[in-house]
Amino acid sequence: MSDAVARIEKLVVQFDRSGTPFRALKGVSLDIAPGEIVALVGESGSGKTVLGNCLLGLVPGGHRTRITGRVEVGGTDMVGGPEKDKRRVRRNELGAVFQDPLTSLDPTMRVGKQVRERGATAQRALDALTECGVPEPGQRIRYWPHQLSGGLRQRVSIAGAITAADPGGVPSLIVADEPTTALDVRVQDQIIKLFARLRDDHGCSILLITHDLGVAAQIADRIVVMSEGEIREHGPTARVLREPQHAYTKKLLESRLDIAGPLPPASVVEAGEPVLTLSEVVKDFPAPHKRGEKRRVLHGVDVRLEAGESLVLVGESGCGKSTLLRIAAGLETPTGGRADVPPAAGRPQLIFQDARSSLTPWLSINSQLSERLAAAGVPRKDRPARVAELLGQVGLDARMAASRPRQLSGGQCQRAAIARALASSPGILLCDEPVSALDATLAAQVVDLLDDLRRSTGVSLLLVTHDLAVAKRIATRIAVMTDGRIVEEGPVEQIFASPAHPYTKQLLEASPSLAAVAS
Amino acid sequence: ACGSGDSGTKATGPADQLRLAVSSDLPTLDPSTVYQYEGNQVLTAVYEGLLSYSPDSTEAIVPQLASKYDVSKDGLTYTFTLRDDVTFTGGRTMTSKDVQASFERLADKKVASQMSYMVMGVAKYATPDDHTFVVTLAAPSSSFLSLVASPFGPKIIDSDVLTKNAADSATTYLKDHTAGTGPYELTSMTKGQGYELTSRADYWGGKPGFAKVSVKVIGDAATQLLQLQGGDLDIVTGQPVATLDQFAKNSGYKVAEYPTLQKSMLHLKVTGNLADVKLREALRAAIDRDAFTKQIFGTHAAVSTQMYPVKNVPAGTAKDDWTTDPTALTTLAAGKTLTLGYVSGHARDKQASEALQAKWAAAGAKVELVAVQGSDIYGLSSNLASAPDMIYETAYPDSTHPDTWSRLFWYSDTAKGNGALNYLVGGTKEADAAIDAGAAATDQATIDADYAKAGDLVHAQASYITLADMNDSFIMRSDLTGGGHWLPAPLTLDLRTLKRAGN
Amino acid sequence: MGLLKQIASRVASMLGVLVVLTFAVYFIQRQLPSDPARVLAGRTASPEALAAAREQLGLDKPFLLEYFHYLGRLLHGDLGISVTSRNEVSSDIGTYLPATLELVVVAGVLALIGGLILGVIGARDGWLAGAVRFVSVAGASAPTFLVAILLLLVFYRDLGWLPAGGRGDALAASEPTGLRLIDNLVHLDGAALADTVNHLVLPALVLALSPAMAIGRVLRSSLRATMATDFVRSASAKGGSWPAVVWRHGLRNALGPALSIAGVQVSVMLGGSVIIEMLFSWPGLGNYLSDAIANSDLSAIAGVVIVLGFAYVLITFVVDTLQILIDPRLREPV
Amino acid sequence: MRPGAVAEQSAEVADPRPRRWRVVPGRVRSGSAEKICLWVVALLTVLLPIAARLMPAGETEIVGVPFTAPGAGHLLGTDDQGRDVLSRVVIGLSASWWGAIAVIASGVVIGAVIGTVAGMSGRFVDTVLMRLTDAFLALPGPLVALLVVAALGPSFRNVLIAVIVTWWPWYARIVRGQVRVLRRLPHVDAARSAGFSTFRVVTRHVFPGVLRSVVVVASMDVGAVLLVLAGLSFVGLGAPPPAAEIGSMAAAGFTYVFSAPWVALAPAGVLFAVAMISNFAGDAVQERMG
Ligand SMILES: Nc1ncnc2c1ncn2[C@@H]1O[C@H](COP(=O)(O)OP(=O)(O)OP(=O)(O)O)[C@@H](O)[C@H]1O
Ligand SMILES: Nc1ncnc2c1ncn2[C@@H]1O[C@H](COP(=O)(O)OP(=O)(O)OP(=O)(O)O)[C@@H](O)[C@H]1O
Ligand SMILES: [Mg+2]
Ligand SMILES: [Mg+2]
Repeated sequence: MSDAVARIEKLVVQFDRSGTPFRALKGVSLDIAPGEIVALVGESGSGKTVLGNCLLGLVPGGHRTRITGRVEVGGTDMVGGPEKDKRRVRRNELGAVFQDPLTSLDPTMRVGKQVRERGATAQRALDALTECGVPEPGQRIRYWPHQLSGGLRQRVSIAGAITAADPGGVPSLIVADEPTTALDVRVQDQIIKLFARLRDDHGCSILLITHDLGVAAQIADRIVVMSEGEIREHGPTARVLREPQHAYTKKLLESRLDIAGPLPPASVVEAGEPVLTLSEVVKDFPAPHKRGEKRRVLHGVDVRLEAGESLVLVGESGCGKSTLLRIAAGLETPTGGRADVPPAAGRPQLIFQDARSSLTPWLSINSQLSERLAAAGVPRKDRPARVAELLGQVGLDARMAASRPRQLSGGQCQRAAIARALASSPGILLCDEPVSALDATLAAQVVDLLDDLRRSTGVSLLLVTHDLAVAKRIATRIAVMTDGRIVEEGPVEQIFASPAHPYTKQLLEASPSLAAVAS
Repeated sequence: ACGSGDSGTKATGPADQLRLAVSSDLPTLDPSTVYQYEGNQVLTAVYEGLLSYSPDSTEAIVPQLASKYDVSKDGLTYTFTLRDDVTFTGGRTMTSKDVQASFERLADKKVASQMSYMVMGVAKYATPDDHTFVVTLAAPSSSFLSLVASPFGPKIIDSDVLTKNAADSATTYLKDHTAGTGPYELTSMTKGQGYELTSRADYWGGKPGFAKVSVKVIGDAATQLLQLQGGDLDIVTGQPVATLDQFAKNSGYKVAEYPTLQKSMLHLKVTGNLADVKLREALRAAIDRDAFTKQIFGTHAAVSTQMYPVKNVPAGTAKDDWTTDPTALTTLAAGKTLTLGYVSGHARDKQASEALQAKWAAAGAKVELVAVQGSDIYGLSSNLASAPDMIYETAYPDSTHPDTWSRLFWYSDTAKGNGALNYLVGGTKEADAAIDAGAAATDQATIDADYAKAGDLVHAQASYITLADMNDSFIMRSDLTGGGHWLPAPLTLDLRTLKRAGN
Repeated sequence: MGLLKQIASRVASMLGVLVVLTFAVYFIQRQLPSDPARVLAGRTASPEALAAAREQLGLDKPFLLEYFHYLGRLLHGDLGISVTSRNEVSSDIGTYLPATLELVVVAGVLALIGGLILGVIGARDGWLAGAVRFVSVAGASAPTFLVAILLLLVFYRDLGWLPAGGRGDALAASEPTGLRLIDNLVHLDGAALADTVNHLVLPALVLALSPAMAIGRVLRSSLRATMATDFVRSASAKGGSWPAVVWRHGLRNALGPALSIAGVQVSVMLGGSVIIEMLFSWPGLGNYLSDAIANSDLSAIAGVVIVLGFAYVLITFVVDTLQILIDPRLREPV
Repeated sequence: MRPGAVAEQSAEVADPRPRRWRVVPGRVRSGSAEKICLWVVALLTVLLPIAARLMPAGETEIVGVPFTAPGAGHLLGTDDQGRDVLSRVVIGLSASWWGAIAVIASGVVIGAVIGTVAGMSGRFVDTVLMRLTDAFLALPGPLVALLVVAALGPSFRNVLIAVIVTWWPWYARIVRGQVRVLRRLPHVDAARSAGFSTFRVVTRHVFPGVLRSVVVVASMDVGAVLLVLAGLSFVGLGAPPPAAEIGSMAAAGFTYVFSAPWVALAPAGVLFAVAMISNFAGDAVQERMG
């Protein structure tokens, strides 16, 4: 494979973490052939981003980072080579999409200029924006980044990545790091198709970094599985998915929540009392950019949550799901309508999308739990025992109590947040996208935990997600929301078997699944 | 590293130009308003009076624009004969009209002159001819002549200018123009930065030593010194003793010393904390005046011997002396915290006050220092309770006549403009009477006796303690010679006779 | 629309600040033991003259009334009469302001340029950055008077390269603006211009020193933070060199904090000019103010405070506007 | 008035990125020199008052002939009154040092209270408090000092009051900016949804998050306040003589800078050194935490 566009040989990257060395990559070798799409999957922190950055010649961590091995792109040494050559390669042959779309655009430069930064023509920039599914690109090029939504911003940075300086206007290698996290499944689908087209029409190679095996399955020629800074396994997509060799790959595949699987055994919910009733809820926010004007986010929503049931709210980004939950939690007052919780049900507890940031950073888990227990009237002497019990309930070691949130992993934080919610002994748990930030293994664990809790303690769940696979796994009932309205509602079996609303159908179609490849 | 007195002189400077410095700007060049002794350096070069003190630093009064004068027997009528060769800037010849207008201007409300007291006793003026000017006083005043001769006294202004600008009594015009008879005229000025004076071709007294004099405003003494060393100044004054001594040893410079009427002294309240005369005497006795003078002024001042500035009253009268004995103070001052005020911004006053404070502390009296803003000091007498118990200051009278000193500082009845500088309201009725008697007397023996009596009374009251008679010290380039100096004009040189050697 | 409203509210708050300022000055001055009438009438004044002076200064009226009168006159540009110079305060300020303005503006430009250079060089890695950082911290720690006297000793007394003080030749043009740099340019007078520059160098340098360091330090840290952001990484991934990326992306984003600190530094410089003007015999407002304070010259003090306060508020306004121009996110009302 | 302050704006932007991306590439590691600085600062705080007491001479004690040059008898010579310059410098420094700390401490307390209240309150209270803060901020610092001292009389305490008056608004602005960011963070919502009192939410879940940036700014400010105090005392606004104060000593000595340079240079040099140490320490703190 001497004609590879990119070649990585025995790459070792060692960071300096306040004096102690830390190896993020432990001797990785990888070739990427022209026109090939390679999917790099693996758990969080396994070194995927570091690998991608090395391909770009942008070594993170500065001059204290030790790098050995070779990284070549188009014959240029991207690690040890002269800075001038590296810049030429970046300018002409590489395209990069970084992990966080919200922060990868310069807030002080119009988006058109950023797309054209490498010298592409205005027309090429327009085309790129159109290809990436940016509506009205002619107007949008004059926007400032902050005037775009997260999804649009991600599309703009992809457009910037695919417009290189050379005459063809398309780079020969694109490094795309989690390019679709901010997008809902429909736009995600569009981007994946764009990548496929770039390969087909221009012979572009793509290194697609993702934690979603479903996405990988859709377009990758080859899958490379990483964990702990090493490549565990690689091979053609179908083979890796069908016959995983390495134990880690197997675990990854097993734990993935897939929309194609069978429904879990239905749990019987007695048609109990409603514990939460939202009736005709309307919410207006002041419209951005326009003083005095209002924007209606919720247009009269009715939700009835019964004791012990698990209602899942799915819907596209920005349709008002979080707002509805915040109203239910009493954190926001509705403009119209009512949110009723019978006193017996207690104060609903909200579990936030990003668990880590919902924990007070400077307080230990123990004090955050004890504080809740105190508020719930638990006497001081009983609190330590109760904390240990709660942590046990969510599967956390009691020794974790002394830790502060930043010392815990994402999954552990999510559990701690659940434990904290439980400390207030609520009748209702409101969960906002509880797993979207977690990798497949962790996501499965958390979903299982919530389901178990519901079954064992009888707490009612109102859960928001945009991932239908999650809904399928945990819901007793599903409500589909778009544009501030609930457009379809029904038992989980019914929604999956016979969706009625066109939006629900689109959602089901666009959801990636391994089933197609694996079978 | 910065011992700089030994670094040689830089370029001698332009032969026909003299460069001086003043430490603060003149608010105006109006000769009826400026009452600032440094500013007088500019004004005495531009304006002249009828009489003047002798430029050899003695108390003698010599003719200037008046070639001679007569005083009537009753002491009421003064007849001045004016020179006929005097011209103003612009070429007009001076007449008695100009003199009268200038005297009258001092009393003009619109001018609000602080020197108006000098002509307060005038009943009328007369100008029988162009060269005769007659002043008639309402009552005899033994100090009148000395005030006319004072460097702060009435200066003669071109009356054409006064009539042309009569609307505001020429106060605006004279701010930045000169219309005098002196050897120099103002040719350019930059507010806050300096003045350029140019010698006048038709000056009656002959060509001065320099064609140009530039006066720079340089607030900081150290910066002035730096410019002297850098060759941008020819003369500086107001320097600390250590610097004077250092430059005296340097052959590139010389230090010129002249006596002045400036006195280093203390005012003491006779009420409140210090109501007991014993305590005031004890405070006085605790001061070792010789040591104090040596520490603060080195060789540049003499230990004070009289209640008056030098040459005011005959030697041996109005004596201010005591034997140093700090022992009494401890018990008398016990339990009291006394305050000593000094005028803020004057480094040497502060240094002197600190030295006094230290002396008294050593003798067992607790004294705190208070900085008093320059102009606030005049308001202290109207709010005596909140004033400091003592004030240290270096003061000077406008003339050598004892009345100027005693009336301003000691007069206890402060109505009618008397005792304006009697900040802490010392003095006694008897002393007031003696001062008035001296002023009204016409023969010298009576005058001397009355003022001596006033001095003795105040000494006995211990409301004023005089410490030292200060000299003027100028550091100048060694090639400068022949400068004159008037006794009542501190920090001022007579520029008519100053010149650069070999020029 | 939004921008106009923002400006309007700024102007309103500006006026509010000035009212507070004048009131504070008035109030405090009235509490002082000093008597401006006494200053006006002079040390040998009779009681009648004193009363007349008191009436002339309006000190015989109740405080609030006097204050409102004062505000009213202020609106007509009348700042009253200085008791020491006996001039209109406004004309005195007119006389002294250009000198201070020229000094502060030149020092401000020097500080900005210096801060920019220090900040940008310091943001990169390596020994040079370390050296710059050291110099900045050391420079920010040096007392003004020490720096001034050392520079004077070296450049004036020992080397003789630069003059010791003042604004230069009194005959140099001071029309039409009073700012000599501009005036001499207008008159095409090269020698006078050189003289003006010579006189400006030292005081402006000393005045600019600590602000330059402060701006440099803030810029350095915000530039370092900016250079670590994802969008800078994206820009580097597009093949820009370090200087190009700093210029196109880094500075624009990092300038905000540096600008706010620069605004603050203006007030530092206005204050610092009092000491500088004294040491360099600079004929400006600082010296005028010192004299006014020494003589308890109420109108003069109030006048200077108002002018300085106004200048400061104006600068803040300019800084805010600049920030809005630089960062489009600030253009919308929140 | 405030040379060393970090602009509060950079602190206002909450950084949503995971911790590791905040690692500045190749940032200067906390070197040993900075550690030493931090130590010296801690030692200064504790040792200065002790040292002041151990000095060979008292604040106003006259120990010899005026203007004795530095030498074996008097390490830094004597001044115009014959007092020991070294003793006065150390005594004065100790007072200024603690003064600077007092200014910053009270500035932080006032600023924290006002900033927190403004940050947590609705539009109206916020606007009123911030306008007030802005008004104080717009007061030209040195001038306020002049006026306060003129009104209350010259004393070290009054100078401190004057500096505090112009210093607290900075902290108020920083705190308010941070509080406004923090109060929107999910963990505050979490605390609110638990039904805690506002006081508890503020004190436990909001304010500790502000402390960090305040500490960073405050640590950079010590040196600046030292210089400001010295500057005010230099122009004659400090404790009345004969109190030992760095600025007034330098000013008094300035008159003799050519004949007895040590009288001015000793206090100025020591001030320079100490301001530099504390600025380096502040820089180190900023580099670590900021
Ligand atoms: N600049 C750095 N300094 C020190 N450690 C770093 C640095 N950058 C990354 N690391 C560490 O290297 C490891 C690999 O990081 P990397 O960003 O490549 O993970 P990833 O596989 O992309 O994970 P994710 O899916 O969460 O994005 C992590 O443990 C991370 O903490
Ligand atoms: N405080 C606010 N002020 C103004 N607009 C708001 C506010 N909070 C939310 N919105 C707007 O309300 C709409 C609904 O927001 P919400 O967060 O409920 O969406 P969502 O359905 O949870 O979306 P996502 O899946 O992206 O989290 C969005 O368009 C959002 O921009
Ligand atoms: Mg990553
Ligand atoms: Mg949401």
